[in-house]
Amino acid sequence: MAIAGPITYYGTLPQVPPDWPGGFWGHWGTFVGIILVFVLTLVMGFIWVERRGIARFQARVGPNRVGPFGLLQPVADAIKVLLKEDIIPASGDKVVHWLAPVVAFVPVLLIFAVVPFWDGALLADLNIGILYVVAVSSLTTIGIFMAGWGSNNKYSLLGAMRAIAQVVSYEIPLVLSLVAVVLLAGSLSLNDIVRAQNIPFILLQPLGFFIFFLAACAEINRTPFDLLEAESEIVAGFHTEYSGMKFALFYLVEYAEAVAISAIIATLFLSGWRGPLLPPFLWFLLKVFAVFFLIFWVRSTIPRLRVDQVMAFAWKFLLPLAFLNLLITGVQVIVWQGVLPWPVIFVNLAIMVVLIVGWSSFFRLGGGRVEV
Amino acid sequence: MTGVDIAFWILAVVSVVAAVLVVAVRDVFRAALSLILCLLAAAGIYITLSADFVAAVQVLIYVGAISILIILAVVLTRDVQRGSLTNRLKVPAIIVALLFFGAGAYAVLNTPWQVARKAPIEPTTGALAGRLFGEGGYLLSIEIAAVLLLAAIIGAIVLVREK
Amino acid sequence: MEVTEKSGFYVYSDVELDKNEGIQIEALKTASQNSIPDPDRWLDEETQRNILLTSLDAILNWARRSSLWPVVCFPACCAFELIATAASRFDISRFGMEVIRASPRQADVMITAGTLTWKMAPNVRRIYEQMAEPKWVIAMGACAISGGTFAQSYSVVPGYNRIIPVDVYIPGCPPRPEALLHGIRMLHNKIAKQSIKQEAGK
Amino acid sequence: MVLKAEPFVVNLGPVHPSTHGVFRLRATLDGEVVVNIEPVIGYLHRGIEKLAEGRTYTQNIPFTDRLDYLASMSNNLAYCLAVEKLAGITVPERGDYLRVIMAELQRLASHLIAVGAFLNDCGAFMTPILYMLREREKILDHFEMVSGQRLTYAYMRIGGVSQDIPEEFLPALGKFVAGMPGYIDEYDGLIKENEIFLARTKGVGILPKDLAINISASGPVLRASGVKWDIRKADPYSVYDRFEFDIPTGTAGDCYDRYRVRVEEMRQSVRILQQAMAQIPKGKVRTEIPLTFRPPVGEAYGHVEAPKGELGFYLVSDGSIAPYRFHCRAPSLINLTALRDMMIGWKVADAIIIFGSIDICMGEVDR
Amino acid sequence: MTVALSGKEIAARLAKQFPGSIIEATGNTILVKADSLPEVAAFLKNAPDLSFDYLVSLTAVDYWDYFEVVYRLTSIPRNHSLVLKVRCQGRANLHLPSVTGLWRGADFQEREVYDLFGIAFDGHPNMKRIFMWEGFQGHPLRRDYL
Repeated sequence: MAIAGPITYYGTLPQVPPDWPGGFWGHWGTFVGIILVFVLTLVMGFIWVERRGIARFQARVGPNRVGPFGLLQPVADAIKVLLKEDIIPASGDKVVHWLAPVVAFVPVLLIFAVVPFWDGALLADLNIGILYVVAVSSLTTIGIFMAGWGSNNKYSLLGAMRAIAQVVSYEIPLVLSLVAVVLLAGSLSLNDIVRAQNIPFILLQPLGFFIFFLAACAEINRTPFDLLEAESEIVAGFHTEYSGMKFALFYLVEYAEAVAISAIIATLFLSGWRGPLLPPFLWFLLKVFAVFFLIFWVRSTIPRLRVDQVMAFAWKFLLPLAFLNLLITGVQVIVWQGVLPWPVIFVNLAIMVVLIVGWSSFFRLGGGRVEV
Repeated sequence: MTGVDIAFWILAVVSVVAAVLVVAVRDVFRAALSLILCLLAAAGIYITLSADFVAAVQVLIYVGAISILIILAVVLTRDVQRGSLTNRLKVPAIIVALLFFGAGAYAVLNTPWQVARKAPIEPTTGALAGRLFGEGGYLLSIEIAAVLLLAAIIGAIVLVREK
Repeated sequence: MEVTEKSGFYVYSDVELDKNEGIQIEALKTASQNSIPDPDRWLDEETQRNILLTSLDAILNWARRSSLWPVVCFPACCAFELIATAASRFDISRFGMEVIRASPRQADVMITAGTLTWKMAPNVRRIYEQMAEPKWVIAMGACAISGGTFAQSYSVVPGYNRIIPVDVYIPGCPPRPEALLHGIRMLHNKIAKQSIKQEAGK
Repeated sequence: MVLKAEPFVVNLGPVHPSTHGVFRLRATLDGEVVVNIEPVIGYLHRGIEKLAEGRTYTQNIPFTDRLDYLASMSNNLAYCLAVEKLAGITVPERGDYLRVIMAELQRLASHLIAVGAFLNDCGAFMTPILYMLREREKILDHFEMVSGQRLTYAYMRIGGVSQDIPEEFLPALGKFVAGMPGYIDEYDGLIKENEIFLARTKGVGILPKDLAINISASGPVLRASGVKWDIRKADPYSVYDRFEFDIPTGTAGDCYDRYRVRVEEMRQSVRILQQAMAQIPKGKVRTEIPLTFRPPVGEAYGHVEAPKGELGFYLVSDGSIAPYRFHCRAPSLINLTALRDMMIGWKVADAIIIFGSIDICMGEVDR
Repeated sequence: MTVALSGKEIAARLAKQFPGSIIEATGNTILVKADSLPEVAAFLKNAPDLSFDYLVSLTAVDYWDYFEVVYRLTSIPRNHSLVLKVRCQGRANLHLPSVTGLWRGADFQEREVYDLFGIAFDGHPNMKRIFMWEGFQGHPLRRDYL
């Protein structure tokens, strides 16, 4: 695997030789460790933040009995869930049922390989960073579908079918909105994209952020697109038949995906680790948290869409807007090269408002009765 | 033996085993999963060849999209556990397969392969784009392919659409 | 396919299906004429634990009682006192219990809020069996304990302990949320006295 | 060419997060589309009608509490009206006013749950129902003040109510009623114009006017279909003819209309409460009758506009101390008849919403 | 105020229209012969000055010698009401014509009567038990069921 350009460290780690993974296990080992710790602690933390936060949204207190402020609640949950009985449905496909959580979980961890925690501090600065993220994140769906299939449960299968339809659809606007970012940054590497953000791209690309955020919410199945585990409809969706450790993995996937998407959004649109005064890593964490807050704010506020409306939203609303956004960005990159960014920011904001308001005025989340 | 070699051999064995499983396994769904594994192993082999862009595209298109289409097709299949039992076309299938194998083997053996001694250090994406869309590239053929696909999609919609 | 075409608009499923369910219900009814003894072996058991097991038990029991996830099983009136307990004023989320799982596989405690009828009994039994070990049952309300006001009825099961072993009984018709919270605390205490040695011997 | 998948049967319930109790839908799905449904009920059939034949008239009041446990006061009221009709008992004026106050408070409480649970079925993750439970708790406090119970009050008695209200009750109620319109506006403002909510509910699960009447739907379900039929106006009982209020009706008969009708009814209930508090006279709250009494041979039907629809009790007396026949006309059960017509052709997710919009209570459906 | 129509007047009209269909009329109630129930019900529903379009409730009472099925009708446009009663002699193998064709609201209630009293309604599209399970012995709301 080729590594783009020299990597500068804030530590004393040696350079990565081009013939990786032939040598240099130190760098690899360090970052795998960092990522594991980062993901797991952040997931634990975010579960706590979400439960407390949603409780506040719902005029409640939230977990506060276990440890100070209920901070140990996720720990207790984890110990309990891991030690619970593991059930494999007798009529299910045992191999598939067993493999599914692993297949779902591994890609989520892999995403973090290219996320820069600060300048150059990442496992592998791939020159195809964004492409890698998109490619790897699409693997989780297969795990989810395997879970739905292997359980031999109708609710699970319904959830799995929804997952597939949804993820395939939202991949397209997601990638298209990414391309606009790539056009601005001139690189696919996440670290280079952060370096290119003298102003956060959310200002230059408000529409792109809007599309990416919604599509990413759909990709990780958060409200209002949480159809595949829609509790009021199909019980627990694809993980209805999962208990114990395997369920814990799915639970982990759900939040790790949220963390991953928050990290990607923070990197692509909120200028990643860049920021004044505070150390870069803290800036990065803050931004990740901000995005995550937005995600669970939406979760506790908005009702769920129906399956055909979700599809219509992807194909009829997000996709055309993503195309337009790409076109506009392309034109801007060619025409306004070197122009001060401030006018561009306001023009883009105006374009976003006009496009969204205009498009939504003649796009209706319709769908209706089917004659049977 | 370098790391690349070890990786290559692991991947090669995995991909061959997975490919055999695709045709040997009765359960259609497991066959589809084996196919996904095979495709992933192929992506791994691309990485060992320093073709990271191709690898990512392989995962994105084949594993992320094509395999999901296959799974959707599996769901529409009636008898998933036992697979298709009608084997009237066994003999022609074997003949066709042998022909393909022969052609493939011939092509592999008779191509003058050039082995790069060093992995490219600068990004491969730029070079790839230059080759495809630059001077003397394949811009026209790509555009034609795109238009063809678009026509196919519209055709499919027209076919499925309820009157 | 159980759907049969009959006259025009009305398409109903086969009576065979209902008959099979009826046979199951009758079988369960005859099989459960006596109540299942309460799982309280730990009360008279000799405590001979070593230090390692005790501290392991302590951690394990702490985790288990700190994150009791209830399963959805709300047959009747008491359900709304349970919902009121989950709501802002009483808020069982303080004990980490707001994760009400719709899938019994992931739940730890079944709060049986309401009257159980014989028609419902096989389903409740099934939910209980679907839950993964370790699992506990809180019988909430008079109906859950003994059938309550409806004990003499032809269709009511006189108490959940005919069907499933019950750990904690909460009297009341319906019990107030405070009573439910007290019952939950009692279950916490009960869990605290458990040992993994017993589980192994089960 | 129409692509059709092989239909498969899914059992929604009897234990399902959004069946509001132990209701079961045997749904046949074609992909996501519901092609056939068959409601299966009886999972909470407790034989109340049979048990009531063995209890005296007064002893039966607690059973009525447990029919529609979300609207116990309304059930008490309907039963007491039926017995009073049967035995020819009159109620003192203050008792009647107290009954109306309790019934309207109960309507508020029941509609709060109905709307909250409906929004929960729409997938709004618990938030709306928790806000609405907040206000319901306040109502329950008032009930607790008069009856000492939170859910099953048995407050009304044959010939009036069991006891007079404490002194603090009316001031507390006044404070609550003054705040309630603000709360209703708050809930309504949160969700009324939400694009997703509109897309999910508008035009979904339409129940046409003719059909609504033909299947004997009642309550908000009937009114949302555009029928201006409210027992409180059509056949006033107690002292309802002394209050001014409107009957909110819908036009389309879809889920959104049913939601709107419930919200508007809450506002009307607040209006009635304000008037009742202003008019309430002093005096006795109950006509003294013995605990066991023998009404003359005959039959009576007393009905009220309960939160879920027309709730009626049909009592037959053979001159003994217990009813010879005790029948409850349960609105929830009869409103369910429309389920097939409303659900078929919609997606599973819609079916859940449609079911939620009918607002049933299984205690009443199965009895 | 819902007007309770006089049973006698309606009975006189019905006797003219369908001779021999009415057994007796008291107060707000008319007692109809089981055979002529469908015609009488259809007439009550469709006659423009009666238009009983709303079946409030349907239930049965066990009087030992016979079962009485009670249909409580209301007219929404005219706001008046009437009670229709039908008797069913004997205790075994009871049959009555169904009114689901006229008022679909009778659907569940007829099933309920079938389940709890054992009166089968001919012409009902789905005549099976509703509350109790298939295979349950007896009909609980009969007076002789203990």
